[in-house]
Amino acid sequence: MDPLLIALLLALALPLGCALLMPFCVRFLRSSLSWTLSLIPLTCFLLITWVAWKTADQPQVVVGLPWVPSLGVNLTFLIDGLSLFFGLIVTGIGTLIFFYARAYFQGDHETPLGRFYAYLLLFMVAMLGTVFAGNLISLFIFWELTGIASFLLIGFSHDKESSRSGARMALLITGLTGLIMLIGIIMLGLNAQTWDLAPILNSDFSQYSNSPWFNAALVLIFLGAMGKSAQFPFHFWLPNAMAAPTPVSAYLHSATMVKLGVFLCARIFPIFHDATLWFTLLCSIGFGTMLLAAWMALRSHDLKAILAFSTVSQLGFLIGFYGLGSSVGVRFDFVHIMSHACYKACLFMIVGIIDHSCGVRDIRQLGGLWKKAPWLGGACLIACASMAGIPGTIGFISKELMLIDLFAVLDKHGASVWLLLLLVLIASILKIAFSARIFLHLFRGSETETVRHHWHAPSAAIQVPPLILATLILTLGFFPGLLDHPLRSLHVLGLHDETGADLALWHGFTKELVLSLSLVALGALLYSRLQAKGWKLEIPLWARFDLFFEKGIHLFNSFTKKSTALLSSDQPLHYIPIILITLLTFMAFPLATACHQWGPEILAQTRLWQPDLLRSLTVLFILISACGLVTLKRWPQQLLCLSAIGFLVTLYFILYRAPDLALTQILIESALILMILLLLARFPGQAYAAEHRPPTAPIRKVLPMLVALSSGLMVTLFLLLASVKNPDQSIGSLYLEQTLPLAKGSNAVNTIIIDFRSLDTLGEISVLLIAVLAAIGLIMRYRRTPHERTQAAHGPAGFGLPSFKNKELP
Amino acid sequence: MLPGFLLHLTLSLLWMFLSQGALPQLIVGLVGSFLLLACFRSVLPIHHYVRRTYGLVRFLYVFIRELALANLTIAHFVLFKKTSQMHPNFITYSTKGLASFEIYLLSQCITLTPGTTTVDVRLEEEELLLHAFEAADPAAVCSSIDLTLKQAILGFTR
Amino acid sequence: MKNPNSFLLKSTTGPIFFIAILFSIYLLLRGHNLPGGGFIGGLAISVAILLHGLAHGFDHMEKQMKLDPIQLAALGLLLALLTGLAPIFFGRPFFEHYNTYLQLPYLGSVPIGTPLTYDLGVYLLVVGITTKVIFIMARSTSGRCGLLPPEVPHYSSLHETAIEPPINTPQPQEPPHAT
Amino acid sequence: MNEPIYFVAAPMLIAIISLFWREPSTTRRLFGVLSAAFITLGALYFVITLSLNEQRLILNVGDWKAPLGITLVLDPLAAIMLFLSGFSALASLLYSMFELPTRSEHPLRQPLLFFLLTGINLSFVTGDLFNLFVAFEIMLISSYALLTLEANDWDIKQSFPYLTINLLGSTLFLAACGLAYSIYGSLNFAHMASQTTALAGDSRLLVLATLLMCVFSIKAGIFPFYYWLPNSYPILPTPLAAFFAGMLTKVGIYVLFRLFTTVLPHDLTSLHTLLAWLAGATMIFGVLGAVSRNFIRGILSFHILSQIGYMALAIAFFTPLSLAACVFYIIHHIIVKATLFLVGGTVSSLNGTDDLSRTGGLWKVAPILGLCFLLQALSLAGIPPLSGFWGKYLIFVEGIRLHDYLLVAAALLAGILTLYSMLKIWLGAFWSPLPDSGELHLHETRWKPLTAVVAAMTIVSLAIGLGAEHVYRISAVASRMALDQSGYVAAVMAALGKGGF
Amino acid sequence: MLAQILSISLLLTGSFLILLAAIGLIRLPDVYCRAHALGKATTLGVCFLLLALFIELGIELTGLKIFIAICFQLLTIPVSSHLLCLLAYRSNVSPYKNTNSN
Amino acid sequence: MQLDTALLVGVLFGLSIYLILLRSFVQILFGFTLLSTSVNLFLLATSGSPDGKTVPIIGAGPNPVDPLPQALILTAIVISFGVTAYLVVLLYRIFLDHDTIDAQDLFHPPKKTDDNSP
Amino acid sequence: MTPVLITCQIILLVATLAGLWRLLKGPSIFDRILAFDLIAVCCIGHMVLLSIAWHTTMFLEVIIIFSLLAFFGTVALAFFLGEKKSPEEP
Ligand code: NA
Ligand code: NA
Repeated sequence: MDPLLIALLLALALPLGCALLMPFCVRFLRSSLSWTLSLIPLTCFLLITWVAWKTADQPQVVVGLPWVPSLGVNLTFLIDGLSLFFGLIVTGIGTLIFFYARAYFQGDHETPLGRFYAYLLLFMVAMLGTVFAGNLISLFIFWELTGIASFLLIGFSHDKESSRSGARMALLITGLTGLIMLIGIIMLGLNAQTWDLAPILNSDFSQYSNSPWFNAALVLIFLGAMGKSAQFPFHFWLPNAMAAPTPVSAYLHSATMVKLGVFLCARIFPIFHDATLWFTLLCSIGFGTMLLAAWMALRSHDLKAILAFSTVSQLGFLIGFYGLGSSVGVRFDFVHIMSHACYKACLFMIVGIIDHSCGVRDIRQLGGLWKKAPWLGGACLIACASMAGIPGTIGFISKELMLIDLFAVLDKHGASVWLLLLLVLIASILKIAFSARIFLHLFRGSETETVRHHWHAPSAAIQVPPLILATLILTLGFFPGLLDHPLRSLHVLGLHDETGADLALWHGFTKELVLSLSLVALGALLYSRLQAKGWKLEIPLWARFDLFFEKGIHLFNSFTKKSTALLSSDQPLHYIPIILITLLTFMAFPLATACHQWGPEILAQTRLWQPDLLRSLTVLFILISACGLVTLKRWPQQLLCLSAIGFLVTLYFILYRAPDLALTQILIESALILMILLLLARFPGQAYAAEHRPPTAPIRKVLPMLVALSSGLMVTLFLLLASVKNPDQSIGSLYLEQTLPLAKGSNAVNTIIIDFRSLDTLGEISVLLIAVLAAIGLIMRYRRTPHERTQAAHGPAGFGLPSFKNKELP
Repeated sequence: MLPGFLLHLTLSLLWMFLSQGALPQLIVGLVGSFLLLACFRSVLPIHHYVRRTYGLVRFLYVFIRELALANLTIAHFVLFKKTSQMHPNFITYSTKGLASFEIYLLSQCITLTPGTTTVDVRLEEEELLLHAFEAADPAAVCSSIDLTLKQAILGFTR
Repeated sequence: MKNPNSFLLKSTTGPIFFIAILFSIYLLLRGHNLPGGGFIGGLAISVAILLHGLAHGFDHMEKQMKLDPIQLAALGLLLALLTGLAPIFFGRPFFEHYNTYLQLPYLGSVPIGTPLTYDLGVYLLVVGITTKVIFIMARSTSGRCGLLPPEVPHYSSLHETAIEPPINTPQPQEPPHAT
Repeated sequence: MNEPIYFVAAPMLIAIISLFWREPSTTRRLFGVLSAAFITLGALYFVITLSLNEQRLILNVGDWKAPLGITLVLDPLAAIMLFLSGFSALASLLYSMFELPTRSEHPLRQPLLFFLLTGINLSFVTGDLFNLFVAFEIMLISSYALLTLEANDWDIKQSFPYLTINLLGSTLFLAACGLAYSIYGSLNFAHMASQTTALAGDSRLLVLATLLMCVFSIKAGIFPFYYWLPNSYPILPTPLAAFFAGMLTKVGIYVLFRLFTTVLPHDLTSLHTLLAWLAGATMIFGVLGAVSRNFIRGILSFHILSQIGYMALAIAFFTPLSLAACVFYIIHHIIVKATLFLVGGTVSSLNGTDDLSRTGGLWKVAPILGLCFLLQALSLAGIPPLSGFWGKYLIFVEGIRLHDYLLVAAALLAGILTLYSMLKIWLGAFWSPLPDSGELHLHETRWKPLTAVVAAMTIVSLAIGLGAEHVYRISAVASRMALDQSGYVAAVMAALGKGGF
Repeated sequence: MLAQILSISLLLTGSFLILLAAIGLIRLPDVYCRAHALGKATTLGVCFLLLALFIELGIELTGLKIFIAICFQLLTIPVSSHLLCLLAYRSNVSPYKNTNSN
Repeated sequence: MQLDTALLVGVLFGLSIYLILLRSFVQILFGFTLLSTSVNLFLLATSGSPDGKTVPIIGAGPNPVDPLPQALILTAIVISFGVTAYLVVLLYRIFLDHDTIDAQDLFHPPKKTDDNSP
Repeated sequence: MTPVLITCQIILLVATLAGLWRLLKGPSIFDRILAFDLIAVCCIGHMVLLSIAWHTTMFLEVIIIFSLLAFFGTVALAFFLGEKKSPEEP
């Protein structure tokens, strides 16, 4: 087997295996040895690094295992710059997160850590699987797995209502958009006649663009990305997902899960970037979300919510960035992603530490922490600076590159994209303002009441991961050239612009630099204006999509109740009419067709028909009795009519030359009548009372008659059609030929039921036996001894116990 | 009783086998052997058997006659009499001294014979409740039953 | 139901019962060649039993029965099934019948092969279930309607009681409607 | 030669023996469980060998050659269904064994369950329309019996609509048999199929096919024929509810599958279209019903319908791939649905109710149970790589390929709503804190074995999802052989026997 | 020939008797009288028809069956009409007004 | 051509459907009994017109009718007997439990108006 | 022979019609049961006539069973329906 495959499989199997083991090693997790957990993602990181090193000279390597080859679904890994980059981010940040989580849960004896780490590892597996997936379907499979794992993580503190609803919201949004994406993927795969990514990525795309599914596939797949990356109008789930413990938020919402949408855009960029829709869709959604989320971040006060909205905003930017790429080519996308991953993970960790130490996340109740936690403050300062794009941080590099690309688009498309530029600039100003607010309100100013009362110093260990990230931000900010070589080796065919320039801190005194600096100034201005007004801001109601969502779910619930009631699902008396009417409706067309074909034949036969006196009069008599059955008012009278019908029908059987049938019919009829008598005669006077009912609505009277009439007509037509033409080869005559020589009996009916079709008879007598058993079950109550009653204190377990009585019954 | 019956049966079966026939021969055998037995009734211990069998035949004759008569009466009533001319009524008929089989036979026959139907058999009171079509004179109805059916029945049961 | 206690009826059902048994056996035996068969035969005898029950009371009948009718029915089904399974042990297809004849004087050759055992199974089953179902109906209704109190039932005897009419049982209440 | 009958005769024999046993005892229970296991293993053997050899086993009952007598056919599709029925029965019996003390079990439960199995299995192997009717009747009467056997005084009325609707359905089925006999002159599937070309252009076939479709739509629970189902299944005891939910409606689907592929002409396009739209409506209305309910049984019962919609849709697309998907979906759904009902039963045992506003706290107490529920619920919603995904995925593929976008959208919507309603149970029973006293209603010794049964079924279901390749191959062979009318006719007509034309 | 004439007359009489019972059922004033008519006329009517059948079909085993059938009629029809009268009487179904009960 | 039977079957089927759609248990029960009778007659008619034919017993006549529908009806009658028997018992049990024989009252019980109910 | 049979059939049909009339009219339940009895007897009559017409012995068993069941039916109906004090009675 390919060593690359082994390495990747190991990178997936190791965390997966550990995840399965986790619930069984709770004691280990609480021990001091649990630091070693970080070794799992670290090992994966190293494995991926090794893979990257091995494949440095190849732009694209595909390795894989067959899984469901019949359906073209395989466990294929596509190793290229994109997957390696994301793999490294996932495992790298993962290592820090595991380290951080260990410190975060230090001394916590209530949290079920086994489950926590299991979910987290499972999530990592899903992430790695998604980014390395080389098959559209396996990509989707891992994609959905990330949703499930994140659902478990978000709902981890499920005793809280907010956790549950946040998890539900996340799962529903990502699940729905994921399914939509599946449709797009299927359309793409059907276009390409393969589910493997590599051939699709490497083929000539102009051949697809005329297919009817091309644009649809783009939109649907992009919807998937929008859901995962919380783009407008799905942006609301992410802040609600902050109910998760902070290590989870730090992991999911900085570097991993929400980046999947971005990853997907990069993945499908080579396929779709030529489509005109690509630019429009990605840029409008991406940059629109960017501004909206930044604006909402500015108006939020929960630290995690601010960070969440800022994440959404940044994701919007990244998606829009890929949209821009369609016209100018994509460069340095990895810088943007990495920059965001670093400062966002760092900030989340810091917020988690503060939350842990103060028990509060509301920024208005915090302040003056610099003295208490200077190292943390430093890290926070660096991260916020990076977020705001202050020179010296990687954020600055990222922002400058962004402006360069924007101007390039401007050059290419002219004034029509001014709006985009405007959106980005405004969002940047807002971002600078809330970045400043985060740092200044947390660490500067005076100590608030809460801080004074609740603060307890965080351990040193927990501060290590954010500091590492802050260092990274600074290092790369000052020496961006360090990234040149890795970026070049992670170059992705079809995605990245060939003419990439080198990264540098100082490009000269360009218009981008000027703009960048003036943005900082404008942001500072905005901050000071808001500061002066005391940040009395709230997200207005119309922007609370999460509330709409919950309200929508509520409305939907009552809608389903109404619709189910409307469909008469709980009106047992309507079932049969509905079924009959449907049946009649469905039968109408076939019957009409058949009558059209056979009608003349039937009419011709009717003209030749010679009635048999006895038979016709028997028919008349049966019908008279039947009318009596319907019109007579009391059931004893009706029963008598029924018995008369039974006897007359027996005569009819005789007229049809069926002695066996007549015997059986009359015997059965009598036994049945006795049975009916035995039980119905016990109905008290009420049986009569029930007949005097209040008058019913005309529709209630007419509808049964109409249904009855048409059913009768239908059956008559059946019979006419059945007898219009004899089949070419009927087995009926066969029985007559062979009953005596082969079945050794001259009564053909009896040989059929005893010999030719003996199995039918066996079934029929079993039905009788079972019917009696059923009757016994109904009438004879099975009694338990007092001892057995005590043995099952709550009655029989399961559904046997609670009756509908206690239930919400329609 | 029993030896006579067995003898009768043996003889008729013997006849049937000897003549290699089936039902017709059996009937012929039954009649023939009965005549034979009747001839020898003083010699063999079968006197009662012969008498009672004769009684049975006579009872059958009476019964069929009464049945035919009953239907004629019914026809008369149904076809020709106006409702206002009918005088149906319930009457009682004493069954003192009769065994239960005799009561059964009698009441069954009463239903089939002219003008009367058994409504209830009151074993404790030793009487029958009858419904008579023409019950202007209940005593006459009772005595006609006494004379025809009861006599015929007692003729072969005792 | 109150037994009408008609002397005439009781006396008549005796001979009818007797004739019906003979007749049903006759129907069972000749079914393969003429109208009849196990099913019809079984039903005929059941109707006779039921008639007897009507005249004398079902509880009386049930007391007289030595065998639980449901066991008779299960036996019948077992017999029928085994008739079907038997050929399998001889490497023949399921339900292949084996015909053989018994030469009897005057009755000619009587078929006594597997069709007859099958018919017999059907016969037993029909007798069993018809009587059982009527018995349980009669028994379950006894509380209200004046038949004698039921005997200890046969089937799963310790654990089975007739469901009483609603006179003695608390009435189920309608649950509050969710509005 | 006799193989097909084993799966019918064995349950019947077991039922009769259990009936003679009279009282439930541990031995009787073990006997039932072991025999069910034996039947299941036997069926599995045939699934594997028949699909590997692409073979059909034919039994001419009574040695009567094809159109004359009743023909039983054991092909891979039938074998799969036999395996599933055996497996569900096994699960049901096992659960039943652990759920109730021996003496609390109703003496008729086991015999009736095996009678039910007899009817179900007969309808899988039969190759004769009227015999199918008989099989259905055995199945239905047993199901009525089980439905009312242990129902309490209040619930019993819910069986009334179930009974009346099925009675109506059986009557229509009988009429269809008569119609089929007068059109084809035969009731044998193979003989009927062999006349497809001879009867081409006879519009009576469409009448017959529509009638049959309506009849089996009633049995399968397709909109708007499904009314009998959602309010009647909840009155069953847990293990029986699981068996019913898993197995019974799938018999209707199986017969629809069998008729459309093996018996009826393949060119009934208008009917396929009708079925497709009905399937779409079933999915949507079924899942809406599920959302409207707030107790586990109610939710799960409505989900049966919505899932039936997927299977019916797969039949209606009528492409080789979609038919294979249908078989796959049936395999998946029977096991998953049964497990979910068992979990639901265990939850209500633990909480003393299955009303979601009064349940909770089980994720902490019974994590294995929760995991089983989660896996099966996600599988039901079609989350990959669980078993439910593959069928849905293939249905999507075929729907897009056939440009039936609305139906695909309906399937998608139903999928997400399924997820939503499953979340309702998950949040209500597992994640939300335990209200009231916080006490469990069952002792550990009683619910742990129940969880073991559920876990075993979940493992099987997981295996189906992860080993989709093998399951898909078997499904594909099964559906291909069912679709191969000429092969079927040739195999049946070649079987030796007395008489015939 | 004689048999032919005999059977024809039996058939006609038998049918007529049944018709008689039917007319009686319609014309007669109360349930007791109707039971009268029915019990007598139909017994004999059916017996006549059966006898005609006997003549037509011969007297083998068939004859025995016809004999049984006739016995059946004689046994049962009177009992049913009796039973109806009895139950009507016990249910206090009032007799025709011309009746002056003692 | 069996116009008479077609008419008979149609009318019986229609009437039984009408009965089934009514509210009283008794009428529903009778409706189902009649329904099975009508469908049996339908099956019988598929054996073709009986005019000039004889019973399907070898030796009884030259031109016997088709025996298969008769055998099928035989099975169908018995099955519907079993199911109807069950239905009777079920209705009785429902009556015992709910004290009503009206399907409407069963599922939508009338509001109790009398004050002296306990 | 045939004209005689047809005559008899017509007579029996008229009788059946009369029975049906009584069946539908009542007034007491016993009248209806009597009418039912009459209809059963008419059916037996028809069977006899058909046996003669078709010259077959196949229906003899049916005739016997039919008379048994006519009796059985009458008894059962009278038992259960008769006991009831139905409001239709005076
Ligand atoms: Na809860
Ligand atoms: Na809850």
